[in-house]
Amino acid sequence: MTDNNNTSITLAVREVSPEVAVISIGGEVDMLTAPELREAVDRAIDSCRALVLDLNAVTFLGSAGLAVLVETSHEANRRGVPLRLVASSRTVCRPLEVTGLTEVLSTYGSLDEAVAAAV
Amino acid sequence: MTDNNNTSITLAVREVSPEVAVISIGGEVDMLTAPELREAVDRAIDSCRALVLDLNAVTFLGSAGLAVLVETSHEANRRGVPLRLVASSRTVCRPLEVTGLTEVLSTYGSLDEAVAAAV
Amino acid sequence: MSGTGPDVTTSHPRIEVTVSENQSSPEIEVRIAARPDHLSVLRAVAADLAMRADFDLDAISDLKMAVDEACATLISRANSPEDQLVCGFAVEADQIHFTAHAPTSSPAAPSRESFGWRVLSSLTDSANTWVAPGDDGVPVLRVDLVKKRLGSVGQ
Amino acid sequence: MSGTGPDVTTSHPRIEVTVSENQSSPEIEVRIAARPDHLSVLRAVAADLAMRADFDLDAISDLKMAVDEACATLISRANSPEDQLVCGFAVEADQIHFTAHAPTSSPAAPSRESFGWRVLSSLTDSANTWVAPGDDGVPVLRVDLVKKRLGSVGQ
Ligand SMILES: Nc1ncnc2c1ncn2[C@@H]1O[C@H](COP(=O)(O)OP(=O)(O)O)[C@@H](O)[C@H]1O
Ligand SMILES: Nc1ncnc2c1ncn2[C@@H]1O[C@H](COP(=O)(O)OP(=O)(O)O)[C@@H](O)[C@H]1O
Repeated sequence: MTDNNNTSITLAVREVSPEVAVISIGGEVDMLTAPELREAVDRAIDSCRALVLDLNAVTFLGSAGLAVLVETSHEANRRGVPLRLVASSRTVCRPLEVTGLTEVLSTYGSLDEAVAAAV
Repeated sequence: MTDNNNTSITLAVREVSPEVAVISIGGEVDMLTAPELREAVDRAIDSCRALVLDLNAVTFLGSAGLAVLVETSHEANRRGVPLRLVASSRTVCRPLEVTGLTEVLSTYGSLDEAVAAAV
Repeated sequence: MSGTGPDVTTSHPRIEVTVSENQSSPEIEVRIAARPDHLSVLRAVAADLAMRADFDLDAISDLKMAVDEACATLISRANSPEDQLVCGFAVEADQIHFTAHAPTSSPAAPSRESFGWRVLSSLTDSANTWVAPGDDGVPVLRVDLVKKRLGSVGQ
Repeated sequence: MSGTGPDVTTSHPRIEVTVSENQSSPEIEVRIAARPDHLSVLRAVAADLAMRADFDLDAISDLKMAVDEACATLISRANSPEDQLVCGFAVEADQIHFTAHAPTSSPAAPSRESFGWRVLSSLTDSANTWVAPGDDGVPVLRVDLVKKRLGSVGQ
């Protein structure tokens, strides 16, 4: 995580149980910051058995961010790594619903539920 | 209070004990909305023994709003009506401090304290 | 839908759009260098206007997303980050009308089949984009969006 | 204070200010009709920029208030609500530089002794205002503010 949390997104990566990685994402995920998210996710997916993306502190989710989620989902499928999203705020749920992605991605209301499902 | 609370401020006037009026103010108090506040305050001060202005839901306080507070304070002094402000958010305290008005106006951290002091 | 504003749901620009572009400047015009780090200020403007126009939270979110998407497209197709992106916001009776343009390096408008454009269309009540030569003959990409306060989108 | 930006603490405009006004447009320019209902959008822009430039919460609040005060003055001294108020925001190394101008009905600049101007000066690291004839000879009121990320204000 960086001090500079206004000019970019914040990314906190941790392992909640063996090989279950949780990335907590904060801030605005747009054209500017999506590559940073992409990189963190690509790194995590290389070394975990299950991946949880906690989107609850995301304050904007644009199509560049949605594309990262879709591509991560494809990559996770290829590798057989379960991918779970934590999404409960309107800010995050609205873009997922409008684009029909709630049908495709596994979303949970809380981190606990997502982690339980991922294990 | 009005439905239209985005294009203007919200003003809720009530009597918490006999002749102690509380005006709870919400939204942005600027050049556009200060006259509305002024009017509500003038009306209340005509028929109360003590006046509390709860500023905690104010999201912007510009100099037009500060001027209303200063003029209300003068008017309240003239009439011998105690005036108490509820101000605890940074959004409200910062402008009061920067302009030195915390020295002149009686501010309280909570509505309960302000009402207790006003009675 | 009362529809007092321009209706630009067709895929080719109609007279109303051109008129609206050329008439006395929109109420609010924002000019920025065509750089991704300025997107957030455009979202902030869109959100503030929609909030004050009494849009509900979903409609505010939709407009922010649509403006972001439109401007991200304009920025990614500009010639250089020094190009100027010009955005106009007009708050009309029952809708917000957003227009934007920037010089472009591609003579063709963005595909309407792309993910980004499909999202943008689904978020607004009307969306249009086209390329036209600018004053100096350089191609200019334009986007025109209408978001109604009580639209048919996602209801 | 390192002070790489223009220093306009004197009460008369200095060369730097004029240069900065005339040089290639500021990064972000916002043009609105000179009406009080547009003040909130300017505050939203100021807040977004200051936040992204890592200003602390007090400094963000100060900049919002200073921009609001400057523009309220320009609006109240404009000839009509149809006049255009033009605001420029430049995010520089350690400060935000704000400029604004609008046609004015009063040939004299606002008094520096007024409550509004005293507040504005106390909120910024540098504040200046003056009237100069515009392109068409009509008097134009200008305001120029500098707010440093780590200023001496209210610390
Ligand atoms: N239904 C969808 N939901 C979310 N993202 C999608 C969807 N379809 C495509 N994408 C993502 O959007 C990106 C662009 O898709 P595409 O349809 O080729 O449009 P474009 O022309 O904008 O690139 C791709 O990286 C893809 O992962
Ligand atoms: N120290 C102060 N704090 C808050 N408001 C003040 C203060 N001094 C003056 N005002 C208010 O600001 C308004 C304008 O004051 P003034 O100094 O005459 O400036 P202006 O020339 O802007 O009218 C007055 O209505 C007054 O109530």
